Amino acid sequence: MTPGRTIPFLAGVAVALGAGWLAFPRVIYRSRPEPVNFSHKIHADKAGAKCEDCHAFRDDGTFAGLPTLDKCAGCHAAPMGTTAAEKSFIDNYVTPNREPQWAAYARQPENVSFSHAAHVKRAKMACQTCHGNTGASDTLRPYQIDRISGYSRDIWKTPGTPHGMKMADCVACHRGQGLEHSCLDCHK
Amino acid sequence: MNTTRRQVLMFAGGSAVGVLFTPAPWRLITDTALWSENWPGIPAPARGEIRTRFTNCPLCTAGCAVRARCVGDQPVELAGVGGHPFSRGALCPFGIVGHHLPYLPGRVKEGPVKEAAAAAADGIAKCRSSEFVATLDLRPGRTASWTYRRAMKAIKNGRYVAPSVDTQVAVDLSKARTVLSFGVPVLDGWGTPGNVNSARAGFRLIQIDPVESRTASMADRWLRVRPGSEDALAEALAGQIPHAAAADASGLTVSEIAALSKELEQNGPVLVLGSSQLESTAGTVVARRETPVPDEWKKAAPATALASLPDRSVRVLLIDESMPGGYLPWNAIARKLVADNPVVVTFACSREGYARHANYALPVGVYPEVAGDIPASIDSVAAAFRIAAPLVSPPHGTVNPEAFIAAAAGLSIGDTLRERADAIHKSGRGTLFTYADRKSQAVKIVTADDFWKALNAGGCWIDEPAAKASAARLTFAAPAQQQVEESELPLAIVVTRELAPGLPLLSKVYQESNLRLAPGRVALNPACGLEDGSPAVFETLLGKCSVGVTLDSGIPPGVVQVSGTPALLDLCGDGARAKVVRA
Amino acid sequence: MTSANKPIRSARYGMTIDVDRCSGCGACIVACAVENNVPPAHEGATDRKGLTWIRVYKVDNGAEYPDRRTAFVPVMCQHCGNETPCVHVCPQQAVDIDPATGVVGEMPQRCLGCRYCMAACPYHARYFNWWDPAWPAGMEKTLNPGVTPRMRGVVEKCNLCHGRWHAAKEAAAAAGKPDTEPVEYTPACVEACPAGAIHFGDLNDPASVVAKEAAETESFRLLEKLNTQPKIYYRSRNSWVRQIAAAPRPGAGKEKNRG
Amino acid sequence: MANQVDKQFIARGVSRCSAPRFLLWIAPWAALLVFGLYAAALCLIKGLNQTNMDNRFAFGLWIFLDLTVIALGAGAFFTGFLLYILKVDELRSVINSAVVIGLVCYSGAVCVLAVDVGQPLRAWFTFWYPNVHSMLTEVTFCISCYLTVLAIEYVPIVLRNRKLRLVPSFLVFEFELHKLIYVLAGVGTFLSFFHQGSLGGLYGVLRGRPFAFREGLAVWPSTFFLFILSATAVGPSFILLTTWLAQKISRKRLVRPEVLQLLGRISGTLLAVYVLAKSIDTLVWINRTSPETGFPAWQYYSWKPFGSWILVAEIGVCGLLPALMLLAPKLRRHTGWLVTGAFLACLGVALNRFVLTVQTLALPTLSFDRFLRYTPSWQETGTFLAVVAYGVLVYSFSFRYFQLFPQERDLKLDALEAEEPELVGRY
Repeated sequence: MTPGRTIPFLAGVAVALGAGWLAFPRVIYRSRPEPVNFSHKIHADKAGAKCEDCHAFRDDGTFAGLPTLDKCAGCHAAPMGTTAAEKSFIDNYVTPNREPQWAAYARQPENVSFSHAAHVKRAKMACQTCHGNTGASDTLRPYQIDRISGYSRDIWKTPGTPHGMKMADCVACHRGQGLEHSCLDCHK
Repeated sequence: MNTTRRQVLMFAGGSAVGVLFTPAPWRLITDTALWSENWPGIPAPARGEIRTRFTNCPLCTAGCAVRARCVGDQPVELAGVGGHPFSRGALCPFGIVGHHLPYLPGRVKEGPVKEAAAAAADGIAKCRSSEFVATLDLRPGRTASWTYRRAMKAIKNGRYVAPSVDTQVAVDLSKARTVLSFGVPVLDGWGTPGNVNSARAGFRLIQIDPVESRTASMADRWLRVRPGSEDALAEALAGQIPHAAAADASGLTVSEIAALSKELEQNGPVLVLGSSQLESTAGTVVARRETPVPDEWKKAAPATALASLPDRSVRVLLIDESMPGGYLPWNAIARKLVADNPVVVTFACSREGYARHANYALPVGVYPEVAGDIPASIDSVAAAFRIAAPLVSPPHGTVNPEAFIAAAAGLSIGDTLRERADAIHKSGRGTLFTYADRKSQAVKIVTADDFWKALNAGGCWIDEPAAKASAARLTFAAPAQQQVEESELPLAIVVTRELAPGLPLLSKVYQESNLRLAPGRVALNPACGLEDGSPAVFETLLGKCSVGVTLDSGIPPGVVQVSGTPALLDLCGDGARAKVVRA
Repeated sequence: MTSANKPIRSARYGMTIDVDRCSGCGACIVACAVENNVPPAHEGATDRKGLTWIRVYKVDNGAEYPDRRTAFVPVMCQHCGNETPCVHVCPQQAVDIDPATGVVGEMPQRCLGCRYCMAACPYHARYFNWWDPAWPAGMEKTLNPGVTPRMRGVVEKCNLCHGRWHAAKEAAAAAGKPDTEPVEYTPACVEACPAGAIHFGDLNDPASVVAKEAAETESFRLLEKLNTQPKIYYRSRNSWVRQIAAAPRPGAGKEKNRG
Repeated sequence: MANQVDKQFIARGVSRCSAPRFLLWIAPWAALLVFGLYAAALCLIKGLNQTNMDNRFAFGLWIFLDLTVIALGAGAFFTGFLLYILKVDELRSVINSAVVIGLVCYSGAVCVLAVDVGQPLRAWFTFWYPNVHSMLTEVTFCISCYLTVLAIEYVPIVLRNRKLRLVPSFLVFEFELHKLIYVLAGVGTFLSFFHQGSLGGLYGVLRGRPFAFREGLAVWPSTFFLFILSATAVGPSFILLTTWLAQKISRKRLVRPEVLQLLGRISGTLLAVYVLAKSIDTLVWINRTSPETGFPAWQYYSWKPFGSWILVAEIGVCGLLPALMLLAPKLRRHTGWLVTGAFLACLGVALNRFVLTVQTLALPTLSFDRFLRYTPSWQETGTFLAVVAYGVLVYSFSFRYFQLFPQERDLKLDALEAEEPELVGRY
């Protein structure tokens, strides 16, 4: 083909690649900040808190997930430190007794039936295996939602990457263990 | 440079090719597919801790024990309580969806409470000596009923009106070897499902029924008689009239009747249901002791039958239909009201019932929002006290009929349920069965407070059977004789009282499977000439209303089976006849 | 699915239904709908467009009174064990059979609604969402979190209360039991039946009630000759009832069930 | 003005009706198409509750339509196969028309399928998570591939348009493509054989529906092969029909009569083979397959209105009869017989597809079942008509602007010669 046509053609290719690889991933997600600038690190270091201290199991073996306000208020009825984050947390949530609307990064879609008991208590898996080193993080990443599907970015990560929660990750592990039988093993 | 059309095309082509090598298109088709998993309109069930709570089902007099699976405090699933001494873990289809009652489509949520109170007070004040203030109680025997009786006593010429049910008489299925039922739905809504099922093996059921009701099809023997001829048959079996006469009336053969009476002689004890003409064998029907009440309540108005009130005599009528119960056709009630603007106040959760005719329809809390007790059912030999404990809170603006009527009568009441419970506890009779641990213990050994707590947290009080079960007699309203010539209205009416408060999920048994005759439908013999599911007009002497037709070969020609919704029941008095014509 | 699976003591969950005890009250249908978040009927729905994972048919022997006999037959997914008709036809693996439980599972989120499986099922146990699911205002509060609601345009069916199976699994895990053992649970219809006509259990376990009852002579399965090996067994003392297992005979029994 | 533009696109040497007349002809079809698209949109937006299908009649008019048009569209691949692979050169004069017919039928079918599924957004799952055991997977793959082939085959026809060929690169492209045509024909043939078969397999494998269930070779039930046979048999007939119709409507001679007769002969021969195979299959099914599943075959035909007459109509009246018509040289020579034969053949295949789809679902399987009735809703019918209108429109436009019938020009010349020889010089 003559350059008169090749150049615009290649230009088209270049533009498309740019848009698809650079712009699109930014556009597709809607970002939402967490209500409180929470530091897992501080709680781990200062309070020596382990994951299960706040993210506890209920008596019936089900997982309670994110702690509710009363759990936080247990320690933070009055400021323990001097950080602005803690102060604003107490002013905005503890004092008015308003539940902070946490966004759960790893919240699975409605049709997934995930049992923490099976993975943590039975299979003795470490939290980090799926949740990465969130426990050591000093700030909370912004919560990113896919604009179309409405699912959190974390269950969208390409398999293998930290915080990857895609079905492919579950399947890979289960297959490795020879624990894959049917869809309804994990779907409800 | 000036771009030619071709260059633009090439550029477009290039980007088309290029975009295929980016994640964008693939991600978009994936996302749209995922979007279809939770696009608008698909609700996400609330998550939370799963708890188990207990209550008792007040939807009918059986009052079965209920285990509620709750997310937080919200019940999401109801089931029976296994090991319950009487309801035996069974729950009927209506009880299973009882927790949907608060979300009844078209539920009455607000009403003119103040105006109603004023009008009632005004009416009571204006009431002449020849006129009455009446409370119509569709579920007599409750603690609330006692309050109504006391309230009506407190008013000069108050009357407590209730369908005649004697709470002092019970049926002992375990004693019967033969149950002869004249159209009583023994296996379908009568008595307590769990108790009936457990006793079922012990008796032979003979069903006298004009149509193949669910009970008829499950009975050991079904005798199809002409509607309205039940009494003739009963009299013949009692030896009061010759078999031949009964044969003519009922359409059975003389030999069939003879065989039946022979069987009844040989296969006693016999329990007769649905007819007063024929005596049950002693022991199958027993007197039941009254559930204790505080002594100060005893000064209460007696129950009067509606019929016994003179026409045009009721100035103020307060109707408690907060609990589903026996429905009286409106025309029977309207006849009793005074001519010059009577005051009719009804307490209901839906507008289906008397609310259609009342001056004031007041919203009430429903099961499982409000507390109320359930009197012992017909097949319970021992007296019982169960509380339908509230699991969720009622919407704002609902009224408590008990408090309203007491206030209207100037009667000051406390926590009547608690007082009743204390009275029971004081009597020291019977045992307390708690659902969580499925334990029975004598009332004597529990404190009044624990007793009260247990009753509210899922428990029931069961009286010890009377020392010697004294014989008693069941009374049934005799079906009236045919009033009309066959030629005018060709069909005899058989009413099935489906306990259907229009709960949404019951569409599964009505609309979506045709398993039960849906409210507002009539069943006819396939030879009737109408198409299945076609709309039609149902007409009696009392009026007409549009219905849906269901064809059922279990219905003999000349009979129409009507599913009892208030609108239809208003048209069918006892023994009424009807015609169904294409709409 | 995968070949190199851990050795599990695989169960064959199945049911025995005593037709003689069923009074057709419908408790099972309603309880099933409550458990599995099946929406109430759209006003346009009929018995042919409704959603009833378990459906009770009224069956008669075709005779007139006094010889007329009637029975009620609950029919849900029969969980065919052999050449399961629906599993083989699904173009995108939305239907599969769990080797661990023998349950024929359906993934509504994978289903594209081609309804090929409905054409394939001889028991009419599969139901299509013709309308968007809709609950009266506020009633969505009563939905069961153990089961996800389905969307319009997909097929759904009985999966022997898989939500309860998940709960039982989780309880077992919490109790520290190994995952190689089948778990004990009770489907909603079994729990709800006031007459106790339905029994549920592991057909592979000779000690189980269902295994014993399934072996009895009065037990039968629907359309046994199709050789689909259903795991739902029916029982009746009446020979005419046992006849319903056979193929239809035109003319036999004029007005059939209204369902 | 518009008229002038229109003229420039019409091939040299052939005459076409005036633009207004053409508009008059397409207007009603366009209207029908719009109405149909509206109906289809309703089904897509409001859901399939717009149809009269239900849980028991899970398939309806649309599946019947798909099976039928795809069978009729088989002419495309089979003609290509005969022309390019078996070198039956007479067929060159209809191959373009055949390709258009094929394209119309297949694209129409695919569009209807997209409406027929409850969740079109997930249709691609079949490619991503295919269940290799499912006949439907086979169908989806083959049809979508073959549709692409047809599209590619259609491009040269378009590019050879009088105006478009002025663009040099188009000409080059067309030439390049044309070199591919043998490959395309081969691939198309392979794919078509497969999906025609799997469409038959679709029902043959339903062991839950003994009325449709058939034994067969390996994974393929007998219907697999019967469908291939019937499709190839009826494809040429349909081309014959459409060509004849085109001649009637355009009032022109488009192909030499021998070509039509050849098509008839091919069709007849294959039809005869099909009828034989079908009869054997039916006998095996009645006497062995069906009874073994506990379903005596007689009972299928005692649910009125589907009596045994339907079997006679399918195999006899619309099978054997047209086969004989098309095979008898004498009859073949009369257009009347030829066309009637072709028509009956097409009807027979349509009936066969109807029986497999509709009757299969109408018949009860459980002893307490009923025989079911189903009538399509107007939305279903509308969508159906949309496909018909779409077909007519695409064909009309192709016929007007592209050279569907290469012989047309020569035939015209001959005609003129016959009338007034001296004028010929002018052309």
